[in-house]
Amino acid sequence: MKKREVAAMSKTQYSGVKVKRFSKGFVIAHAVNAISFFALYITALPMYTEWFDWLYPVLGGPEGARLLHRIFAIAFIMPTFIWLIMDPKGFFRWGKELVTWKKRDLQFFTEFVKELFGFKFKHVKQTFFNAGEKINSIIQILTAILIIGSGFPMWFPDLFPKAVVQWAYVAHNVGFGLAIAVVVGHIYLSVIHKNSRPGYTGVITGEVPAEWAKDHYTEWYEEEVKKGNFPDLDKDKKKKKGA
Amino acid sequence: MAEYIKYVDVTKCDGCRACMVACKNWNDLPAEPEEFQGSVQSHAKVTANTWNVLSFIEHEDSKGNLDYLFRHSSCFHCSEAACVKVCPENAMHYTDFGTVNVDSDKCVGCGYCVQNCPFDVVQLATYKDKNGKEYKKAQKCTMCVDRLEEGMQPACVTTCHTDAMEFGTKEEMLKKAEKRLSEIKDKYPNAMIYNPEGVGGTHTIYVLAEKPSVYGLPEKPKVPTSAVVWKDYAQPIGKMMLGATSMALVGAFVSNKLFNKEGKGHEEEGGGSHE
Amino acid sequence: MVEINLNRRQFLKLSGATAATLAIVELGFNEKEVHAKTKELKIAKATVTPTICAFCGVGCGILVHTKNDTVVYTEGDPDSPVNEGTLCSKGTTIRQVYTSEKRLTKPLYRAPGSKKWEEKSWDWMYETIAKRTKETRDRTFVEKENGMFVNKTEAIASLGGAALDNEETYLLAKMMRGLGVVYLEHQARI
Amino acid sequence: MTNHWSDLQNTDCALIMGGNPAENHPISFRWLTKAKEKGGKIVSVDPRFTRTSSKADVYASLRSGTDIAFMGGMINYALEKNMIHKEYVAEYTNASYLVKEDYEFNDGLFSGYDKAARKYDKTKWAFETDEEGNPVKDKTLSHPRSVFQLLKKHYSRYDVDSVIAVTGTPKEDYLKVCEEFCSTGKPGKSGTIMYAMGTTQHTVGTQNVRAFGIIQLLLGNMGLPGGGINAMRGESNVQGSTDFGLLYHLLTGYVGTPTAIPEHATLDGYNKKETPAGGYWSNKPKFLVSLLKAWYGPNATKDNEFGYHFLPKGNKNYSHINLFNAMYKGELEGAFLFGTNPVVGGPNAGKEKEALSNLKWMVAVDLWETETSAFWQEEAGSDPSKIDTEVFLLPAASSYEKEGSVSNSSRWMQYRWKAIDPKGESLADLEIIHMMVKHLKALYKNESSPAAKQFNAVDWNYGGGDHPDIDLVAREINGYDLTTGQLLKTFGDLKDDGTTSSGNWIYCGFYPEEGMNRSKNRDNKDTGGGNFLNWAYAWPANRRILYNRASADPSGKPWSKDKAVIWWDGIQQKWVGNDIPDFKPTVAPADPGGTAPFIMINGGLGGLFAPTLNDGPFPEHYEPFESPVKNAFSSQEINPAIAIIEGEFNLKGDSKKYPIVGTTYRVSEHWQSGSMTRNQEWLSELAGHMYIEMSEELAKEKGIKNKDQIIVSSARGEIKAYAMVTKRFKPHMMKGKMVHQVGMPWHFGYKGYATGDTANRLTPHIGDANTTIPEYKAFLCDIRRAD
Repeated sequence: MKKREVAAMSKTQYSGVKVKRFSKGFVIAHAVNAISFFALYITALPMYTEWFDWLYPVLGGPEGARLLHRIFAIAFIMPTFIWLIMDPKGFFRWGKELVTWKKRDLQFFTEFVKELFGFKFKHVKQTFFNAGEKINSIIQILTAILIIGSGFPMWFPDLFPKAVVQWAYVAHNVGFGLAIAVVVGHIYLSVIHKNSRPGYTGVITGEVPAEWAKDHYTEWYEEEVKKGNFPDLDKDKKKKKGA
Repeated sequence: MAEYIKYVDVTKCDGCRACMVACKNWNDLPAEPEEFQGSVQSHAKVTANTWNVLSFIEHEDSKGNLDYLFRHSSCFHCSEAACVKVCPENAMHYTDFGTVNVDSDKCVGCGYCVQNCPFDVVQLATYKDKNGKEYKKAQKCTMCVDRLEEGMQPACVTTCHTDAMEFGTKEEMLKKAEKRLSEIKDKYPNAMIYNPEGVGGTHTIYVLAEKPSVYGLPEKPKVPTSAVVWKDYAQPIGKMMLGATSMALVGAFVSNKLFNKEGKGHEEEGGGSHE
Repeated sequence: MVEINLNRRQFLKLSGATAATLAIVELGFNEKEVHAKTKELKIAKATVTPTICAFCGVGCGILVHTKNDTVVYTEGDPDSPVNEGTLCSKGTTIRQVYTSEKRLTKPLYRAPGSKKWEEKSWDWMYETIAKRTKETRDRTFVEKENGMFVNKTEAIASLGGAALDNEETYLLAKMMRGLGVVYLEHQARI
Repeated sequence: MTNHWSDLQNTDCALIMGGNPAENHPISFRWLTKAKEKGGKIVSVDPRFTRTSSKADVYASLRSGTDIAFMGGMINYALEKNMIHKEYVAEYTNASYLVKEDYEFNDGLFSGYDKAARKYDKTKWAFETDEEGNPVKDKTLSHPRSVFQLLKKHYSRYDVDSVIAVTGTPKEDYLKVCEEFCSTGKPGKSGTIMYAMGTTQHTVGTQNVRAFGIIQLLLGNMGLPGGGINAMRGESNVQGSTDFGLLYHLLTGYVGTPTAIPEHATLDGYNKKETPAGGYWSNKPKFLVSLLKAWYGPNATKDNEFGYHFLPKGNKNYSHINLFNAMYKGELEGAFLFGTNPVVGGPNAGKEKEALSNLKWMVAVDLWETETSAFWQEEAGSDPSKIDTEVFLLPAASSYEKEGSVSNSSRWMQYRWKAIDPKGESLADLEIIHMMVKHLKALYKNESSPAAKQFNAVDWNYGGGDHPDIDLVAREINGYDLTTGQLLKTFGDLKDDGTTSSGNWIYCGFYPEEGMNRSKNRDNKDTGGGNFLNWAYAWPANRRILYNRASADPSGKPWSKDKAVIWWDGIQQKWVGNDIPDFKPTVAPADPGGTAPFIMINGGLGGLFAPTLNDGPFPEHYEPFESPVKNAFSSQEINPAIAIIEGEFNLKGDSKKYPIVGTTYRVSEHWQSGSMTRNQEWLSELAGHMYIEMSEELAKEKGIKNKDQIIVSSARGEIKAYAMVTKRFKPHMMKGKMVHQVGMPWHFGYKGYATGDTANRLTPHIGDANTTIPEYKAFLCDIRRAD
């Protein structure tokens, strides 16, 4: 690949071979999603709990916080469309994978827990998205629907029946509660957990170390190899068998 | 301290609306003229700058007799107030008198109280600061708490010439209401005391001549279930979940450090050179 | 200035210690107590003057609270046996008779054929009005009719006065009859 | 009011008719609510179900302008069912008087009618008198020419069915009203009648009130606590301004103005003609001379008939309608307007506005720029370039920016202290009047023309400064003993020899000594019966319940303990009780005149038969000037004694073109022409829109929905307003014919915060036969959707 010679970006001893994992559309969408999510989180925090009332002055008072929350709310709705427009293929593959569940997906979880806590684990062959990511996606989709769906009645209460607005508060709260839980995990895995870190870099640059990709998303990697898009790492390391 | 309530006997009210202007006068509230309502009623309902509205109802009873009913409507000051429950800033609070008030310094104008009030009382008022920037605050009847603190009665009660409104201890007022109810039952068989249980009773209670619905009041108002689910379950659980997730991650981080030093415990399969 | 008896004001029957402190603060007229509060009661330190309502003929007593050269509150006079501290909407709002921005604050003159008002001084107004009155009156004055004194002018009318004080109506009637005005009417007729 | 506001709580039944106190005199309901709590009943009679009706125990509807039919029926009911207070009627009213044979009544006309002049010769209604001039009586009340029998005969025509065919009242409701109110005829019960402009603003307005007087005398309700006839006055000092003679036909204290008739050429002539032989009015010369002494001071001497000649003497009816007719015809040059707004409040207001442009100059003293002072503006629909009227608009101080007294409906003279300096450059009217006089005096100082002589004679000494000393004015009103310079203690001390002065005899005694202006009294301890004798001052002589001698039986004992006011104390040999006796306190029941309670009247007996009014001794039903139906009681359609102005100034509509009865009224939040209230934001938001109330039936017929914009038209003009479709108006069925009625508030104009079309553009320029009060309350109109 073109960027084979790129220097290792982390302590991880990869061969330096990078493969394209994320399209530009996805990268942008993900970034917008991430930034707006955190912005929404921060702008809502002082209302969620008084511990963060000190944020009001920072945000320009309740009115400033409210305005920002609304601006980022719009931003928060955008990623789906960004991805869909800039990378429809990737978007639809994502959609397809989310509804495709096989045995390996379930196996993933047992291994994932081990990996998460640093125990011995083995990689279960995964497609472009592993089962964890799929769960993440699904929960995020659901919570986004909850949050965005409830956000409208909260924003424009006069346009909705009162009961809808009242339940919207609950939905927003539940959606947000779930989302933050998932997001915290997601972030942990991507930023803090050592084994996922290449994914974090990848979601910014679009590229990931080939070996890492092969380990984590074997099925996908192999498919891409077949298509001739990715280098066949097994060829380089003939002694070793693919997992 | 004993609980105080405002007792409104609508059967004595003659609709003069002095209570409406006494309120504006005492609280220095601006006028906000509305469109013609099709009756002499001035405002469709209470607003952030019109804390009490006199409603005028033409009602024909089951015998076809015409009645012209009046009701002073203002904040009910619920004992279990939905607005207090949902307020994220503790701006809505109970006073020593048992009434419900907004602490304007704390209010951020989120409007949750507006949406959850079972009586559609609380509203947001828009103000402008020195720089012309607009900001909002929840506003509603304060039961003239500043007067109460000085030992005076609410302005609306003081001005009421038929004594359709009185202010006093809950016990005393409820007794009056019971007595009045027995007096008017003959004339108004549907008469009742309106002091709804669903909100834990109120600090503005009524003797109504007709069913609550005739006055546009909910028959059985209560704190919205959504507010209960939200504030008593969803939010605590959410906070717990956030805590639990955080704890789990901290645990994961720590255990990673403990059990996974120098890449041990990691299968070398798969060609990944994990540390 | 009149002395007002505020003892009849209705106070809450508060129990215990609160009652003791609250009872002292009658209406917020006790300045010391009021100042102890962070937010001053709006009628604290205000001057209170009794008046009678300017609207209908019931004659309700009203207390006018004035402070910093404006009217801060108006309410029923609890001492009045007519209204015992209560008022209707008009009486309650009488504060805005002073505070309304629509109040005339300067003498205004409209010249014949003019489209607008002009501000004039009181002196100019008095002098001009006196001149016009005298001119019309002298020209239309009838001293005698069929041999009897009638001393009248039928070219000047005076209308209104039902909102004036007794002393004012007395002077107005005296002035108009003194000028020989016979078209003398007020709202009792309409 | 014969009684007073807090006395309403003593009533057993309040008949409220031609008034809507819950909306227009709300505080009265404080007392009516108390009466209700004590078991008293409220009866409301009104074309519209008002807020007063909503608080009433009995409500009956009637078509506007049929009050006499309604009350006539009640008089008949009381007589037929024998519910009257027999002893009271026999002893305290003129029921026993015999009327001369000249008196007749035929087909709506009393004897003595001059059709061409539209006037009666009232001498045809005289009482029979003996050689000494005393009326001949038949205490058995059975003589066919006794007042009682004539009354019975007159109202026998007002049987229930005939009445309701005219009023449109449902029979059941009508009977309930009669039964409820007539039950106060029992001794020990008292009933009050409360009315306002709904009663007086008719071509039969005075007779409407007379009908109240007759029923109250029959039921024995006059002079009792919770009784009486109570006119609820619409303005804070319309009582006082009337007391002080701001009407063309009255000087102060109800002394009639001398007119340009030969009998009035001299003071003696006037006194002879206008002073009755008996009753308190026999003192009239004392009142008049004392007034002349107050007005002309040292210039009123015995030699010049105390300045009697200085008093202007007119020769016609100068009342409001005629005043504007004269202005319309260009006969007036200048006008002073003190807080009045006829362009909104006057009848046929469009014409009144037109009339103003005929003035050369106008002085308007007001708190606001009104529709009247701004009549020349484009906003008013005028072309300023074509109007040559000079307008002087002087800013006046409001009621609490100055000090002075006002007299409420109960005749209570209450003081208002000054709370704040007048706003801006505004000034108290007292000062404005004073300064105008001073400037005029300066102009006339060196002249000796007849005009100058008259004005120079006016005694004007109220202190040196620009602002007159109000205390000097107050003292002048009370009056002095001019021989000692002391303030007078009572009008009983007034003299007709020029040794006393009093600006207004009925107020004499309110300032009995130095530093004792009793209008300033603020002792609110109940002195008994809710009369509060030490709160303010009630004219005359601080009496709170007029004719209170009638609360006791002829022997001086109260009719009942509950309703005691004054009684004869045999030991002290005087009348004592809760109130100042409206009677000579030492005249014992057995003394001559000791059982004649109505002391102002010659003979002291209540007038069931009143030969003094212009339109008949008994009230008789006539249809309003504009009516949808024919008069069912006689072939006289309208009051035969009203003066009609023909032509453009007073166009008349007919019932084919304008089939709907229209009426006007007030709302709680606005006051009169609205200039005081529409310029206040809080009141404007409460009642911000002009509307027309109509029944659902009429709305359906006309395809009008609630809140629609509609047009109301009459022969005089048309206005636009919102439709208020309500169950509170119901059409009246009259002999199978459905007659609709609409009603509207008359407060609106184009100035202020709350604006709307002026209802009085629709009302006619026609007045009552006695007072010339315009008939605002019943006229014909039509309505249609505005689009």
